[in-house]
Amino acid sequence: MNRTTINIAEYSFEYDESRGIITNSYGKNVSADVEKISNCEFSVLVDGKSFHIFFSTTQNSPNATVNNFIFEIQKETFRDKLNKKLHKESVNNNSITLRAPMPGLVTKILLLEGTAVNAGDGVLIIEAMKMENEIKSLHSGTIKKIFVQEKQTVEKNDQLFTIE
Amino acid sequence: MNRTTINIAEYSFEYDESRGIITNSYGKNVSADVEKISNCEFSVLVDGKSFHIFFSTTQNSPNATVNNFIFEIQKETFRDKLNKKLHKESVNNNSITLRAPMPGLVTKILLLEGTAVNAGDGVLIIEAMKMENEIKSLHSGTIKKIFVQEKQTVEKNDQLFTIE
Amino acid sequence: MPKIKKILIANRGEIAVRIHRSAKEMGIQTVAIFSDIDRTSPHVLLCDEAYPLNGVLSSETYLNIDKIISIAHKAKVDAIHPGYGFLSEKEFFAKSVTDAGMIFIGPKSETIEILGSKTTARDLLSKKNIPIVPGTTNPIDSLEEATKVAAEIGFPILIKASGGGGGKGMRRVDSSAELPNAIERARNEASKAFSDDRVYIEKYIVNPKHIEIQILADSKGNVIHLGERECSIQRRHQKVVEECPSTALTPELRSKMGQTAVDIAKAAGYINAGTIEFLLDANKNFYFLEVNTRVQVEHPITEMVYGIDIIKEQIRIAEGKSLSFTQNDVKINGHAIESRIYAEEYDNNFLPSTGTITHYQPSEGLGVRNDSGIRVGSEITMYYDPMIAKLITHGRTRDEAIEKMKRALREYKINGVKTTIPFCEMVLFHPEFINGNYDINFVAKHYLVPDAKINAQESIAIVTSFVSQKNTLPKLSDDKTLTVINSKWKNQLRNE
Amino acid sequence: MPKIKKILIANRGEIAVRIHRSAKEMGIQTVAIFSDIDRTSPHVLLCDEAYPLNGVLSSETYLNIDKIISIAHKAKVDAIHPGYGFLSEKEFFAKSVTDAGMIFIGPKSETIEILGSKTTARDLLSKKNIPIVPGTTNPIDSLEEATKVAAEIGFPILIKASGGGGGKGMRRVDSSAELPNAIERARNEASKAFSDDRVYIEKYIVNPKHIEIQILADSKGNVIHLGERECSIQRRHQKVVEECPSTALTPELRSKMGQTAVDIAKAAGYINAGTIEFLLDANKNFYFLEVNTRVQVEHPITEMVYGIDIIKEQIRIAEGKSLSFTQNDVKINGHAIESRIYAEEYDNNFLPSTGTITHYQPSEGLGVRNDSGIRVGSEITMYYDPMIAKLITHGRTRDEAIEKMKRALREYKINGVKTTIPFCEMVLFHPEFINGNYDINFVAKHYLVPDAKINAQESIAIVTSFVSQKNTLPKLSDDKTLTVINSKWKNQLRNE
Repeated sequence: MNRTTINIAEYSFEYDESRGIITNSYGKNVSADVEKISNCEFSVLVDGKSFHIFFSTTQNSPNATVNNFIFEIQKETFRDKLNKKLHKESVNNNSITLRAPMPGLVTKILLLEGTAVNAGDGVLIIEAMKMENEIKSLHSGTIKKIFVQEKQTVEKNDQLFTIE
Repeated sequence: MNRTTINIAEYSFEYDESRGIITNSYGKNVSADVEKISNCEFSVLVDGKSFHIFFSTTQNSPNATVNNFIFEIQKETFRDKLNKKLHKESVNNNSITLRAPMPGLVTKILLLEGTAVNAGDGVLIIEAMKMENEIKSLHSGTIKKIFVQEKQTVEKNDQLFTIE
Repeated sequence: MPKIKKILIANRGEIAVRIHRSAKEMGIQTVAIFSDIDRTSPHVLLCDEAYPLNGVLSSETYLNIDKIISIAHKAKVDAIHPGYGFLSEKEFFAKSVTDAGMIFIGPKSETIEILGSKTTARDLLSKKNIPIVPGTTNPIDSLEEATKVAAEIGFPILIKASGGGGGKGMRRVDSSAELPNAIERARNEASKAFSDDRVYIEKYIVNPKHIEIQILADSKGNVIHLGERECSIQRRHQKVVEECPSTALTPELRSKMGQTAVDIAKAAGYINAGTIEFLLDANKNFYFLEVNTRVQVEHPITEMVYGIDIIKEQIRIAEGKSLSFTQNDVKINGHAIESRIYAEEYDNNFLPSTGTITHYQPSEGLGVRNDSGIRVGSEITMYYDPMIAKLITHGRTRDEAIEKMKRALREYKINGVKTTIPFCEMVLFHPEFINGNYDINFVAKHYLVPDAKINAQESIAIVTSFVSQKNTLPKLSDDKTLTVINSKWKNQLRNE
Repeated sequence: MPKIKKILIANRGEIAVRIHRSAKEMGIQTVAIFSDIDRTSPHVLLCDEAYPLNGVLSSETYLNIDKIISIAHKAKVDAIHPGYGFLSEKEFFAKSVTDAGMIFIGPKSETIEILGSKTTARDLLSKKNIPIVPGTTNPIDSLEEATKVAAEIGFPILIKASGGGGGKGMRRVDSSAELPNAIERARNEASKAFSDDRVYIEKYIVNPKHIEIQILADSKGNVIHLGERECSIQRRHQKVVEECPSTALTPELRSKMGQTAVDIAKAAGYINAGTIEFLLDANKNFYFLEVNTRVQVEHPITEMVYGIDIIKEQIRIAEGKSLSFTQNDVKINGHAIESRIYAEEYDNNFLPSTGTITHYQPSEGLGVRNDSGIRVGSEITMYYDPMIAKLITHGRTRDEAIEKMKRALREYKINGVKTTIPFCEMVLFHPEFINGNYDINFVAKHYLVPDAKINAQESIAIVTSFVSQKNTLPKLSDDKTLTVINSKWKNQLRNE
């Protein structure tokens, strides 16, 4: 099946690649005059309204920028969608892993593995662009594992620690 | 022989591709810190002096732009150079062909084939960007052939007419 | 009083972008129109809405009134701004817009018509004692008539072709002895150039400066002027470098010429922004040339010096608002210069230069303004005017404005076409420009193809990067004397 | 009097470019220095000369005095401009420069030293009757002492950590009953954050505005001020949006605060440009905070309003010239606003956003200035400050400057990193900013993640272009209802 569902904010579209048709969630065919300017830059006219759209692949998922606001584009095939529905209940919600929100240097680990934490407690500090960023636990629980060490550089989305 | 001579204005350089050495006409090796920014854009430091160089291939020969001045780059291999020297005398200088200095529309042909012209006489008019450009003969003689017609569009460097 | 909520901008390039900006700052929605070439031009990308004109030639796009009015209806705009060029001075366009029930941001159709014809304009103004270049408006019929007219106005005189301009059929005559031969030659040239051998006579103004006065006139009868612009640096009778104020005007002369411009506007029942062009001779006599019944290309230098946004004033006037300031409120603040950046071969008689813009980084910083209609990827074609941008500098003094312009011209980076930047640099460095005594013969008298003498270091920079471009970067290890180097940072990235 | 002919700019980014521009306009040659990352940064491309610092970390590059002095000798410069940040407020750098026989463009080393320490600055100024936030400069030793101090200065008070800032170890206390517990908690926090549990007490200024005065002082003892800047819009104690003048200052208060700033400069024997920071409370009492002994990030708004180029004045003062204007010569002209553009996640607690700039087209037009240090291809790394540009607008009125800023923020196009532009837009549209009554708690009180609610048309634009990007452009012929279209012009080119 070569149909793909594309989600942007609250909007959902279905793209049928073989037939070349984009349909929105209300079943209406979508209409636009698209002109590619460069690999990352498009001009799009929708009912006369002019949009200057940029794409970026530097972040973990594809992003579109319109008027300096950045929107994530989520793509899923029909199979993904089905799988998600079927397995929704079996996802393990007991353990939560926090990932690095930006690249940087781990300058300090504030809490040890096994420590009990409350939501909002600082767990470690990442330094980037001359600023110290305290990475806080979003949940209460126990620190099960810390994946990084002091003085270690991390990339965006690297695993930092797991709370159980 | 994979040596190339590169001429820019009054300067001449020899580039030995196999050895990767650039030598100027005085036999000194040339020294610079070159950093490519994009396909057409370079930053070059020569003894600390900073140059921002652009290349363009839209013109008939390669051009380099420095500080908004444009310099043609002439390349010739040793064989070209030899050939030129040997055949210099046999080049036919009796007939001169004028080419279109820019793309445009031929709006008017002012003189007929066979007419005698003086250097500076207008021969035809090319309209481009709302402006009429009178194309003048640079030499005195007779118009041997006109290659274009009124209402014809021409590209840059298309043959316009020959003076003998 | 009608509040304008949405404007269609009936133009392209930098002026379309310029109008968009002021409209947005007033909370007005903007509608762009575009030819096939302009689908992704800055004015299309910036405006709130954009509609195709379908075609390339001016006649089928930006000059096509039917298409423009039809889009204006579809987009439900209240008003149309014509910019300059294209339809801006066509009285029938102004009429079509108002007939369609929309506001035309410019003078009334009748005003454009009267001032658009040299004959009717001269007739109107000569009645009001406005100084006009002495001469005939109608063609001269005989040598006798020519001799009589020449005697009346005094030598030197200028013979001009009735059929067209551009210097063809134009002859300066210094004495009555030269007259018969000069008329014959002028007629021959005019006949060849325009298939029309009629000529007329004007007084030849020796070494004049081109001085123009910016006026603003509201619909309540208030008319003020915003001083002068000097536009004497011209090539092919087109302005390239302008400044405000002019070094030639004393406050008294400014006031006198300004008042004359206001009188002309009042005589014509003028409403909206306009420019009155004059020639100013060495003895500070000034002569009316013509009225430009639209925003002028060089309006930004007046904006920088007087602190007034002329496009916003045009829109307010079109809404029926009164001017919010009087003549006494407007004051000169510093000095401004504009350099027009044309896609032209600066070293080859200003022939148009076409191509794709592969790099574009205009100058920035305190007192520097760039009004541009291009971006990286723009195609500069032969279909439209070759002016791609205007670089404007403002300083506390004329010296500072000049030094700023020199800096800004050098900082300007554009690749893909040749431009007039080296020409403008030549002007800004020329002693005759610096001392302010230049006149409209500046280019004829002083223009040398800008000195593109390259130095040894520049030539090394070009050659080494040219070699790098060909992907034949010399290997460092091969020869110690060779030093075409990549910086460490990039090498580091490559090794990852 | 030494005429400076060549300057080394000991900085990077927008301020290096900024300094280069003014120097060039004064006919001065410029020398850039660069870390490995900055080999092709704008300041390197623009300056006349550029030399490598070899390295990436600040400590091995822009903070390395030995390397910088060595390059300065090699390039034979007369003077060094430190910009802001990096070495600009290190008295030992100023000393190294003068010891090396060159001019340091900034205050004397001793002045920087005295004003750089909160303790010595307070000691100096309290003798001169300068209003300072009441409190202790030395750490408090006991609860008894704290109680005594609090009673003297009156509640509310603020407990602050001696070991460092950033809000850590900081506690507001409203009554003596809260004091013991608050001190204990503050000590604990300070100990954790700085391994130093010492704290001191200051009066808590309720909802103050951050107001700073720009001063210029020449070596002849002439000191003038260029009015104030309001910098109350801060996140993480860093300014983001600033304006000049402040809505809170009457001409009388401006004159009073200006005179106080001049008094401070004179007391410190200050020479060159400097900024005196104050807190202004709701009752218009103002308290000295600190002196920034270098050019300020937000200096452009003062330049736009007062028409004075602060960098040029710094250079002239460093050459030993007298100020060319008096306090009476400087006048307010209109209103200016600055929006700092940081590479930060506007929707995620202002975390740094790194990446490659794939598109960059800053706003332009009348009254818009963009001071930037990046270009297409720039790598925004975690090594340096995330501020990539400053967008400044100037209008005849505050309203016009605001409308212009809204327009300019919307026009700004940058791709590759997230920026603070949506944050700045939120500020410019906020009623509390528009009415001018905001204070330094604005972000804490009012900041909501900017509303990125997308409309149906925007979502269609994104989806259709996203599909195009994947090179899976739908074929027009397959299905009539589908209308992802290429413009004719491009198709035409493709067929050729």
